[in-house]
Amino acid sequence: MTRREGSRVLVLGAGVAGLSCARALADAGRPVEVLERARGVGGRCATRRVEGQPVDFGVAFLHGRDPGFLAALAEVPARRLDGWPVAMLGAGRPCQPEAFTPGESRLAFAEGISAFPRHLAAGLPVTLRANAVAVEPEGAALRVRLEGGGAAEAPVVVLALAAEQAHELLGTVPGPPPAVASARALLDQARSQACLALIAVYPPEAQPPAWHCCYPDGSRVLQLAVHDSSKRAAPDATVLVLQAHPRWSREHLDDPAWPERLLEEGGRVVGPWAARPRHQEPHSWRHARHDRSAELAAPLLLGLPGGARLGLCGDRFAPGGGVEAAWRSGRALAHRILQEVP
Amino acid sequence: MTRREGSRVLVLGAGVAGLSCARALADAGRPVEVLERARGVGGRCATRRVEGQPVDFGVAFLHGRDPGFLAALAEVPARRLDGWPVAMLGAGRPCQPEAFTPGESRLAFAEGISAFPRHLAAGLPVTLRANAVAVEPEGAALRVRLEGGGAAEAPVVVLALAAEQAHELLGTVPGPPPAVASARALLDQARSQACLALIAVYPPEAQPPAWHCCYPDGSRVLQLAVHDSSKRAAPDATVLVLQAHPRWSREHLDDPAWPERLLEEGGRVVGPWAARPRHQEPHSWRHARHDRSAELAAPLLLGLPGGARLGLCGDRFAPGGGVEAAWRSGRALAHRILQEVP
Amino acid sequence: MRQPELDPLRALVQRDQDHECEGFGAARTCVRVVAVADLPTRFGHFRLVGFWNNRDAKEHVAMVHGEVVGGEEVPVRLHSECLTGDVMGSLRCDCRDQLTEGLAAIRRHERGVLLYLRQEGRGIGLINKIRAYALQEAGLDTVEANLALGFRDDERDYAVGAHMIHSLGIRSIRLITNNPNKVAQLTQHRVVVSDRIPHVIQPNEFNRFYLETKARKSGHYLEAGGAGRLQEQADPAVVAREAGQEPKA
Amino acid sequence: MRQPELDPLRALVQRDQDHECEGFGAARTCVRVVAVADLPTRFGHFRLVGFWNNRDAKEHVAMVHGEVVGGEEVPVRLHSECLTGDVMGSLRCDCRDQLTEGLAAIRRHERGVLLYLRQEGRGIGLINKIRAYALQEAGLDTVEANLALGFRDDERDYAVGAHMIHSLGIRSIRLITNNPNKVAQLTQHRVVVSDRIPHVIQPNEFNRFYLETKARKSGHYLEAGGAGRLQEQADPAVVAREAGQEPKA
Repeated sequence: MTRREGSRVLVLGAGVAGLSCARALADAGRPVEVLERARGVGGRCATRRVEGQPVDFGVAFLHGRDPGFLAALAEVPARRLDGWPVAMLGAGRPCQPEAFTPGESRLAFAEGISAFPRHLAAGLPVTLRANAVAVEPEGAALRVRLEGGGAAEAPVVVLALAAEQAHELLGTVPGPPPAVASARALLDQARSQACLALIAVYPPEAQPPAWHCCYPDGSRVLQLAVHDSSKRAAPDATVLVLQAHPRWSREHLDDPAWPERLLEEGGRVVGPWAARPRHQEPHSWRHARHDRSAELAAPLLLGLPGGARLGLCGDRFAPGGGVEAAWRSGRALAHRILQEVP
Repeated sequence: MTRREGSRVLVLGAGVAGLSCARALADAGRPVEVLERARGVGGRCATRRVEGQPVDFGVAFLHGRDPGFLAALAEVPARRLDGWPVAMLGAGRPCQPEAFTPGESRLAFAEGISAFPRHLAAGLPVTLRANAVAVEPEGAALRVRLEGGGAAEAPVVVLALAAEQAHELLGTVPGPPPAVASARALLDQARSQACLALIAVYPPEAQPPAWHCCYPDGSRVLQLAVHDSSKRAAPDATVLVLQAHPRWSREHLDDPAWPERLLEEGGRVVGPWAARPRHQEPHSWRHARHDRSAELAAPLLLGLPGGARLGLCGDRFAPGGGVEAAWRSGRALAHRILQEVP
Repeated sequence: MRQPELDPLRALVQRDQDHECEGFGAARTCVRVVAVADLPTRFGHFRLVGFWNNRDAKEHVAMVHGEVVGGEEVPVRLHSECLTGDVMGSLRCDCRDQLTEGLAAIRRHERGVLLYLRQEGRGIGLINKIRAYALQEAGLDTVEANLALGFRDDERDYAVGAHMIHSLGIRSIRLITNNPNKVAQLTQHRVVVSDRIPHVIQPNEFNRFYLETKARKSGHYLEAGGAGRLQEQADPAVVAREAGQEPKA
Repeated sequence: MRQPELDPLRALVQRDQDHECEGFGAARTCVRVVAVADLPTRFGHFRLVGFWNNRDAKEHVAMVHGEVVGGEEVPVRLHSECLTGDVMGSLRCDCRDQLTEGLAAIRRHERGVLLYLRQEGRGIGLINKIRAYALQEAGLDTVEANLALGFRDDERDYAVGAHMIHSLGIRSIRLITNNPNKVAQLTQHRVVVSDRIPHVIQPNEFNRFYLETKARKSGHYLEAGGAGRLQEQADPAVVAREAGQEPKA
């Protein structure tokens, strides 16, 4: 076993970017700790059990072409569904068009998408339900204050959060030093896109559709219908996950009737049966993904006056978008930390 | 039944471009006649029976997004294989990368690709084995001289041929008028790409592969392996069609050993079994496709001094490439003829 | 320093954060305002507005002078990218002088916009333009050949331009053009064109070549040629009659 | 008239008709010569060579002077597209003068090539450049922010440039640059660099702005700024010491 050496790194956020950064640092022998606000790891790679059956209600499938990323996926101890989604319906624009370009690998896991972040997190010290509310320089270190009164301290802190959350947390840095102000301004130049998602479970008489994913053309409401139960070996029920367009999602974040409206559109686009689930669970992704015009080339590693370092990574901080970009940005940041911080 | 009215149009070439042009003219009530050098229609949309089983040895599948083109495909009285190829292997660059972009429909026919040109040709007067060797203005008409001594004459002649063949035929126009010289120079600015294709039939003990198409990455020889028998309902044998890269094809057009070399590469890339078919049939496509940097925006309709018109269409004469471009260029040329020639 | 929250152009970036519409033109192109910055140039001070579009990687931009958001009767010039002219100073066309004059015309007004449309014809526009030039050299260019080479697709330019005008919140424009047909093209895309401003080359330090060549009548490549002559901009400028004439605006 | 079959540049089009290689650089970019034409410009007569590449729709071009195919010790300048500078005449950078001087330098030699590389940074390069400018305006630019904005990817430029040099059949080059590191970058891609020619701005009618601004020391945007200053070209020109100095070549 490697002895942990070098400056300790505190990673805020246990999504794929944060876990990939922490994993790479830990594999290189660095002491690392991950704090996560939610009750589980994975961020938008989110799987939930609905009536005992896993349902992916965030990222619907994984895709990429970076050999390192594909190798990381190959290590996940889960049943791979290579090429998923195979059967497509509709000529609408996918959330990430590059997912369907030549050379891109697509896949899902029978156990659910979250198999990937859970594998990344294996063996890492992750503290759940730890919500950072402020970051303050403290000599050569950074002190992270947590909701409820606790605190953590490290010479290197990584913000692996949605850009808006990182922007807010950077706003708590007193001063702020020019590097922090600049990073805040950079993050403020573009907004993430929202996504209202609805898990819909159908009665046994509903015939499962022949497609895996449907990108309807001509709907201003529904961007994607995922036939999620088609990923499962022997599903007890047909499950769809309906995802709304970014603008519609933003405009309806506070509309309590959005699940009904989204279902109604699902019925119009997919077929009347789709509007009548026997069970439904809504989820609001306020920061579902960045828009591709906001893409950055690399993560940030800010030097603070006292000598501490503040890193930023996430899907916006690498070209290409999606889970692959999140993973790559975390790795790239870990690489820079290993090179620049003894 | 519509009475045939207006200037007669003679179309040289019964590939998809020529048939689409002739079909549109005939549907609009124009008298039209198609001459084709080969023994059947379809050009590179070519299907051959091998041991009683249809094999597509040119175009492997159809793809496109133009609503008119998709509607034309929907009319074909054949069993559609929607979405084919679904199962893909390899990260190599497809011959037509846009075939795999979002919004693009892909399909094949269980009866073979040639079902499409055969349907286009239905009811059209097509003369097979009629090889045009010269085009000469004759007053307000054009006289087309045929190999073997015959001739045909019409006020409008359409060359729906590979660019190199059209270039050669334009070279027989005496004079030549500036419009013809200019069109020849235009065609001469880029060359079509060659493709050596091998039909390989395997013994019953060969396990059919799990993929439909394989674009190997890293081979300088094999561009595409098509699992052609996966299109057939109950194939008697596993059939692959191996297609070589353009440069390798051009360099080996006159190498009698190319089938063996291509098979050897197939064995290396696909698996040793693929190098040992029990039956094989080679085909040299000297002008398989234009390269995308040679793409033109529209067909040509040249006015000749005596008043005759000479049209040019084909896959190079519309954006996008492939069968869709061929079909669109033929339609666009028919549209121009209907508008400009009474 | 300008307050970001008070700047109408920067407010468009936020407004467009998840804009998506049916799109304009045959390709249903939809653009979004995504970035704004000052751009001091040798032709005066402008603000540069970057647009993202949903079809390709072309980054269309607008050069903005004065307050135009929500404005009426805003002078607007559409300029289609021409690498050989704009950048290399080609004598085969007068695009560079047209661009310079377009920027100068905008600056002479209280406010205005030059839309710089990033499409040399279609996908392989520049390559096919080189091929068209090669045909010209051989004396073989014709209208047919140039049509086939796709040179150039005004319709698409004007569809994208119309969306950009709407995106900038401009209520009505005065189109800087010598071609009245272009007014109709924009009107089709719901742009209110209240007026047309002739595109007249004003003699200045930057258009020496244009004027000298026109004056000498020796500029082979600037001559109004035969039927096959390539038209790089949809509406070429005309030169003011008297050198030194004062701008009208 | 030039005989097409005797012209070495046109012969490259035929040679490359189905060229495909492993590609250069991390993106494995492969380019092909696909079109050639004469281009008379206000900076002299050139031949314009159009390249097609297998990765994106960027149409890289070469401005060629004299006989370069098969040549040794050919002067070569790499210029990276800069819309704001090259086209709009931005005073935030000196790209336009660099380009003008690059073309002039090529013309002063017996032969030479200017490679014009069509990539503002990466995919959304121009948009991110506008964002970088916006940070500058707010006094918030830093090296970190500019790195994150991907400004700019020299490595890729030099990989594509190297392939273009090979495609033109050039055996060895004299690289016009003030940055000796760039020689190593090209050498990595198997380009033989026999010599380096300093990139010196010669006073002439076209670079008045550059010289005046440099001379007055008042050009805020041309000042060698802090750590965060954007470097638009990999190797900026330097101004000749004496105005009126004769070209060395």
